[in-house]
Amino acid sequence: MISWRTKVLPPLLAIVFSVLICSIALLISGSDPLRAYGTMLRQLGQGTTAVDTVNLATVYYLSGLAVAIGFQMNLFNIGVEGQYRFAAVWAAIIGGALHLPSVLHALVIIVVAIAAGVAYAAIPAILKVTRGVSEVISTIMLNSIVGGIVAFLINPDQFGVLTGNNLRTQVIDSSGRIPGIPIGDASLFGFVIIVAVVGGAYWFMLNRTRFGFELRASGESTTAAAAGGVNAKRMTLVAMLLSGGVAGMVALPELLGRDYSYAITSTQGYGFTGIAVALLGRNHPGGIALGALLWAFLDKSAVSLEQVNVPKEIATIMQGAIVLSVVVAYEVVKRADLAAAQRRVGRALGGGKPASVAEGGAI
Amino acid sequence: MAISTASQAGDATTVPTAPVRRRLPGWAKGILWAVGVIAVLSAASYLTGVNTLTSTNTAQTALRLALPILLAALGGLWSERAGVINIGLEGMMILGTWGAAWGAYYGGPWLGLVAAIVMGALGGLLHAIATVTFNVNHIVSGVAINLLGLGIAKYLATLIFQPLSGNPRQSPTVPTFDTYSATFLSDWLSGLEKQQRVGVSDAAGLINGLITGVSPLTIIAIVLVPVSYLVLWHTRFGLRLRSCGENPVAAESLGVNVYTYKYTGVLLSGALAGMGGAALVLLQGGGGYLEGQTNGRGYIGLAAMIFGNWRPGGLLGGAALFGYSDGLQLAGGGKAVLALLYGAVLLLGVIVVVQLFRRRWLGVVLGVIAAGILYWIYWANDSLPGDLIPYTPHVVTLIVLAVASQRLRPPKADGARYRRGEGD
Amino acid sequence: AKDSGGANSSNNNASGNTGSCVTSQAPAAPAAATSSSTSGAKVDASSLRIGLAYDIGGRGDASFNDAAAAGVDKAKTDMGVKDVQESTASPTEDEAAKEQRLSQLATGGYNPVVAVGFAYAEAVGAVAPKFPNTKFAIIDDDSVTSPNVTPLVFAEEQGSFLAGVAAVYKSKNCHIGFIGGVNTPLIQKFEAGYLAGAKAASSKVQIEDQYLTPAGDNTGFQDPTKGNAKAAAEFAAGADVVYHAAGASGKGVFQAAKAANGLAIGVDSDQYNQKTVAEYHDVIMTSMLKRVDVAVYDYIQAVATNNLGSLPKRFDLKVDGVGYATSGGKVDDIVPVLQGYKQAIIAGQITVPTTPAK
Amino acid sequence: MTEPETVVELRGITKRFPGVIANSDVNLTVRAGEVHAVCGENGAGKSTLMKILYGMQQPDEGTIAINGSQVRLRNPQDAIRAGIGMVHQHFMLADNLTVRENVLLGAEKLHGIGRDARARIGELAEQTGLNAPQDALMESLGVADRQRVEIMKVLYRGARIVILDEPTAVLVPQEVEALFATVRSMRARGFTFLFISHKLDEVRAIADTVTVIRRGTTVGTADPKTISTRELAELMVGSELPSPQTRESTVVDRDVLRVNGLRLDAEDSGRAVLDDVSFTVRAGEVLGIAGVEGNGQTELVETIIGMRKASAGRIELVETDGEARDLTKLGTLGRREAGIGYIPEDRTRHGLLLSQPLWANRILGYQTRRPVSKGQLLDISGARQDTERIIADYDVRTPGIEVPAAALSGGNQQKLVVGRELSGDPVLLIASHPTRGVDVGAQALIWEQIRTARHEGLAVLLISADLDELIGLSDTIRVMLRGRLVSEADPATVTPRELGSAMTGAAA
Ligand SMILES: Nc1ncnc2c1ncn2[C@@H]1O[C@H](COP(=O)(O)OP(=O)(O)OP(=O)(O)O)[C@@H](O)[C@H]1O
Ligand SMILES: Nc1ncnc2c1ncn2[C@@H]1O[C@H](COP(=O)(O)OP(=O)(O)OP(=O)(O)O)[C@@H](O)[C@H]1O
Ligand SMILES: [Mg+2]
Ligand SMILES: [Mg+2]
Repeated sequence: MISWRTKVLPPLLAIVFSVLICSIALLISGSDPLRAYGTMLRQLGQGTTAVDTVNLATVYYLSGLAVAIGFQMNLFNIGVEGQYRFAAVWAAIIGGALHLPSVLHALVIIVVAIAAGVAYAAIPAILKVTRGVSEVISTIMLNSIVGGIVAFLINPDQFGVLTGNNLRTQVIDSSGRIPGIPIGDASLFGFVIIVAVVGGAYWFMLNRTRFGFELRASGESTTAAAAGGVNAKRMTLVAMLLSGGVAGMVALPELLGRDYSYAITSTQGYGFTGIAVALLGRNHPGGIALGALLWAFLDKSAVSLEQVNVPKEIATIMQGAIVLSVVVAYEVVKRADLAAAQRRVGRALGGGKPASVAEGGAI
Repeated sequence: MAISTASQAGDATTVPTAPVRRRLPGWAKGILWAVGVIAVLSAASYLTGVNTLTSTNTAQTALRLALPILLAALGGLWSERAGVINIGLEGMMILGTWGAAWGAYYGGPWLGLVAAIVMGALGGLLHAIATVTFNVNHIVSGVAINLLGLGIAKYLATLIFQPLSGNPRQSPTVPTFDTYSATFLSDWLSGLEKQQRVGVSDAAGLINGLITGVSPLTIIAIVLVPVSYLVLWHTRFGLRLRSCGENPVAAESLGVNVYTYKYTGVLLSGALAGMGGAALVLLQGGGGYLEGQTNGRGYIGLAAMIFGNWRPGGLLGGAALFGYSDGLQLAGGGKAVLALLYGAVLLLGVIVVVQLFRRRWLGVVLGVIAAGILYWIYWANDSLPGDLIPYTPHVVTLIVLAVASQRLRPPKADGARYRRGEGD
Repeated sequence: AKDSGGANSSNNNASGNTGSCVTSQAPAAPAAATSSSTSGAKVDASSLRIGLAYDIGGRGDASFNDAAAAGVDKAKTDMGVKDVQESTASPTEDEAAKEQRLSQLATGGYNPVVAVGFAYAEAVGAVAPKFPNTKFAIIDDDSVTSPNVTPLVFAEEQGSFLAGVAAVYKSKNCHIGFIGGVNTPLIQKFEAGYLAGAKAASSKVQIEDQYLTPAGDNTGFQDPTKGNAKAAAEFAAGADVVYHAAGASGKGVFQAAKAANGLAIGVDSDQYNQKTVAEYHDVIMTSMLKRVDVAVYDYIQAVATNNLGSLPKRFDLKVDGVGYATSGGKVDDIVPVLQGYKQAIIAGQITVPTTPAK
Repeated sequence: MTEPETVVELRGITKRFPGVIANSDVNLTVRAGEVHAVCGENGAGKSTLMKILYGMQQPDEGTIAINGSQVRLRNPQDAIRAGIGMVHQHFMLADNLTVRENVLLGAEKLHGIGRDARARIGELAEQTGLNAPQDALMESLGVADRQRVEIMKVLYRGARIVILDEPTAVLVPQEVEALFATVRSMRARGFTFLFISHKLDEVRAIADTVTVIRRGTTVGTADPKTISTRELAELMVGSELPSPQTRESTVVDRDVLRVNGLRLDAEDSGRAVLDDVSFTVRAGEVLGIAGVEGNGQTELVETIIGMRKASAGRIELVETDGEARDLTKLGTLGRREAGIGYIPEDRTRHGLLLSQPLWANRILGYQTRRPVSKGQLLDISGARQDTERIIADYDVRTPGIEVPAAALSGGNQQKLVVGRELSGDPVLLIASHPTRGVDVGAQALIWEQIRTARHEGLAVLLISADLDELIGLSDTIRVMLRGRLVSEADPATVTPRELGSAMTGAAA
């Protein structure tokens, strides 16, 4: 029933609004907004930026999906950050230590990553279902603790290797890598294909399977789901573990497609980005993809903004403004939509008998 | 007659009432807890010979580290009691650090404090507009505010601090609050502490830490705990605010302007988070704005508040627990953390005895197993892996939450949407 | 009562007759040998367009990024360099962003391109082969092997050795401390040198030795509150001179020194003269200098004169790539001692370890 | 005799909601010192009108005059100031606040929040017969006490005009009597009441005047002393009220559900919410459970369906071949699959996914079964077809199966739920307040559907607060008091009054 217009209009409005806000900020700091936006757009055509943006979006997409699985049932998995780093370091260690035939090697690494992600997500999941510990607190704590675990594992006394001044895990053999797809000068992560499959699977799971239905039902109303035979604890556990499994893959596009080892300088924060991306995409596989691309684009443009002496914090402000205005816009549109639906029902019933909407808890 | 009595229902003449158990008042429980904790710590300190556990320095550090968390947690309390989940505390805190540095640079620490409060409150205002006026999901808005707070503070720092300090990520050094000590008392307490008498010296050490090098902001923050309690639970304003977090429609039906109270709660929340930011800038160890300085303390504050069951006393406990274990690991390193482990074994021992009396066999078994494992770790190691030590407070928080099977009770309408005239 | 904060009370430690801590005789200081690399005729580098890719922190971080900037600034005034493009890494960016930054600089015709920080190692390794005609330099890393890449690395341990010696000489309690920001191999070099220096000067010195966060958790470089807490603990444990290699967290260390009436040793640049910590300069006894500015300056000069071979393999004490600061005059009395050790290291009589003896 | 002055005068009130005209040109005149009843079927617009009078809703058109002078009531404060108080249809209480705080809230200026307030609340508690301590948390109070607190709230504010919106819906006859006694004594002291109820005999018992609202507009005012219940009902719906009459008994001597020694302990204390509950439901039988709300009926139902875990006892479902199956080990889904249908008491909380389309709601509870799923996959076209069928069979008024459930009226939502629960070929139907908040038309349809299914051998466990419904539909009635089944009644002979006595324990 939701028209195409109401799906697409809010994000567009939000982007326009954010651009306006940032223009003001840019003018205050004495920069030319038009030039700044021009640079942001132009950079896409320069060198490998366009492909790099897609590569980065791939990572954000996975992270966004991981968060979205939790969101579907109102589980706030802030812990994607910790889960992906935990998974990445184990995948890199084991991948670096093993010497296996080509496809198998990569497969083993992926499985290890997923398993590690699941394992790290199991802690908050179990604490939640057995002890009722809020996943918000436990994952906040676990996100910090993972720093210590990574440092411990990557220590030369354990599994680390010192290269220059950097500490990293052993480099993964070429048999464990996933070859890139060359596009001009640049190379698109081969993992993109796997990510697309994961996205498709997520959509299918959500819309076509019993589990997906139960997940969404729990998210919409725990009580109704319980009465409908959905076991809330089991759903919480499974959703959290599934979320952890997807989170486990977040670092893989880079690990298997570009870096081949995990270092103390490897990027952090993808998990937090995932939250924003999932919110932007409204937990919808397509929406998350767009959100991830937009986010990656803004991140990339920060680099080029500096080249023209524009404060690159503008990109962060724009990201925050977009998230906030997107949700406000969706909220406004949603309200109008529901009113329209009620009017339709009212009309269809011929205006005589008033539809008792209050009973259904007008939203 | 058509009714036949099938079975006699107990005592039919009395009205069923929930059994009212006499409960200790909150403050008494707090004191009992404090005494218990000091007892366990001093026992551990005595038995392991690690006196950092109860040293003046540890207490002082703990207090300082707990302050920003405490203020953020209080911020969370005010907002969530009014029914608005505030995960944007971190962003408001960041705005606070910027404000504190800016104000203090131009007008000294007090102006800094005011500016931090104003900046934090602005963040709160944004959150209120989004969640109260536009009914946006509270978590979504909070996440966005964390992003915006970071972006805006960075932007403002580039704009304003860079010309002063030559560094877009840092302000110039700004004046901090003077500190004061109760010299007379602290001399006496130091004396006691040095005597190394079990219990007495430990308590003296801890108390001494709490009364030396105290700044006005410290006192304000601590006083805000009972003040929050009194205002929220013993004034008309507090009653109305809490009613908005419990059942806004009922409040509306009694003529309470729910929007006003929600806005007030969230604004105060932002202001307190901003103060939390100020505590990072205007106390010893601060002395200026620095990008990334809050380092997730807003989230920890939120955790402390949930830990404290949405109550001022409880969140004080949460912040103190976090501050203490952080202070301990900073001050004493791996050895002290091991000694803390030993303390945990002792505490588990006490719990096991209590469970024995209550005949909760599962609790006893689990307690014994946990104590055994911890003791084994203590016994088998001289020191813990250094990489993990800095995360002691996080682990402690997690374990305490898992062990203490507390029944958390958030305000009933916390996070719920509310629109005037839509309830029934 | 209001705490005095130790500001006005004359720094008891500072007034310095040699502490009773010292147990070994300092090597004799030979006649000051000069070792400047910036000698000879004025070089004109005005045709060079320099690209500068900073690590997190960027220009103005009062640390190695800033030092690199200072080197370029000096090149502007001395060698007439006009066109400099700078770009800074953000804390959460990915590897590709670093490559993008370098590529954009190289594509923009900037040559040489200086990458500041070992975090750029991968990126330089990936980008340099694509631009064979562009010269790259990377600071703090010598693992990249492309022919057009010049590593600019330092002997931090040697400078830190002298800091350790100075600390022993100035300690009254014969008890000193070290605070590292993040426990990485690079910072361990500082630690190793400091420990070695202290032990060389005294066999009975007690050393507090702590890090704020483990490798990978970079918050240790930007949490003055924790730096302060850690330093306060070290002072409380009896240390009276503390050396920090903790970036912006160092501010908290200086504060703790001031509050405890102790002394602190700064790092990287001459922190006595740094604006962001100006308030505490009276406790900054000396600073271990890591002359990134000199290295960058020398590199630019070498590119301009097309004589990259003249650059030292490592910027060490010998080429004044590392050293110590004397601003504030607190170590004036022990300069001969320090010079003695310095010469001994240069001469190879003392070899300073790069990893801490555990 | 002089005509008493007019205290409330509503003229031409119109209120539109999106898609609904709740009130259109309503006129109402209330005189001082009377009990003025307002009647009308579900959704007629009674509550909306009262909320307008109480300032919670703004009329789109029309005027309000209080004590002869025209006023604008922008919010409840204005109304309170004008001397109006309202007891809402749904309790407006905050569970986590104390009784005193609930009463004080919003009226702190009157007596402060200290000792004076405490004293005044003490007086009111005595007046209304509230026994609970002032510092007790609201959640620990039963329904009747909650109702008392609601009335105390109104009195505390010194209201002279009191709106009671369906105050009796959750009360048993004895409690209704107590309430009416209070109302009468207050009327004698000069209070004016606006009283809303669906129960016409109550209206006739207490009201001095009655105004009937149909489809949002006033259709007339009458004197309840002279008008008959039948006439009143016809005014309301334009036709005769249907009543639930069980015709011949269809009970087959084959057990379907056996409950034995069921016990449920409260979560926080060891107190038993259900204690030694045993009963049997046979094929073709409707077993009605009567009880004052809060005596364990909700818990009983939720324990049988598996939403709560029994502390002790056995629940068995007997299959056609006589083999008994223990349900206690099964989860809710397992029990549903074993053949239990469940009409929850609160459809919006337990029955529907409000923002999902109707066909998705058809899947809820049946996600493992045909025609809506195949193995682990959903059969969406199957679900759509079956939803179309339900809409046709059960007369669900909706423009289509794609509208979100929230857009349907309450009665239509309930019909959808009933249709769904009877579609899974249940052997046992648990019907909890199946017609609560449903208008008469829908009510009749739902009763008819339950009767038809019973005729085909369905066993029904019926919980209802509507004693007429309970007596009319049940083959057997058991009374529940404080978590126990205390007595049994024969629906053929029992009167609502007698049942009410048993429910309050007065008969025991
Ligand atoms: N491209 C998009 N960007 C943002 N939000 C989207 C997008 N597509 C869908 N949504 C939102 O995601 C939510 C879920 O969509 P919904 O489940 O109705 O779609 P679907 O039927 O599962 O998927 P599809 O129509 O793509 O097959 C809806 O609220 C919708 O508005
Ligand atoms: N806030 C609202 N938004 C939309 N529609 C509403 C709202 N409140 C009430 N309605 C609709 O207005 C009509 C009248 O509702 P109202 O609650 O006044 O009925 P009522 O006569 O009190 O019914 P009942 O006997 O069920 O209490 C109903 O159709 C209802 O769905
Ligand atoms: Mg209604
Ligand atoms: Mg009503």
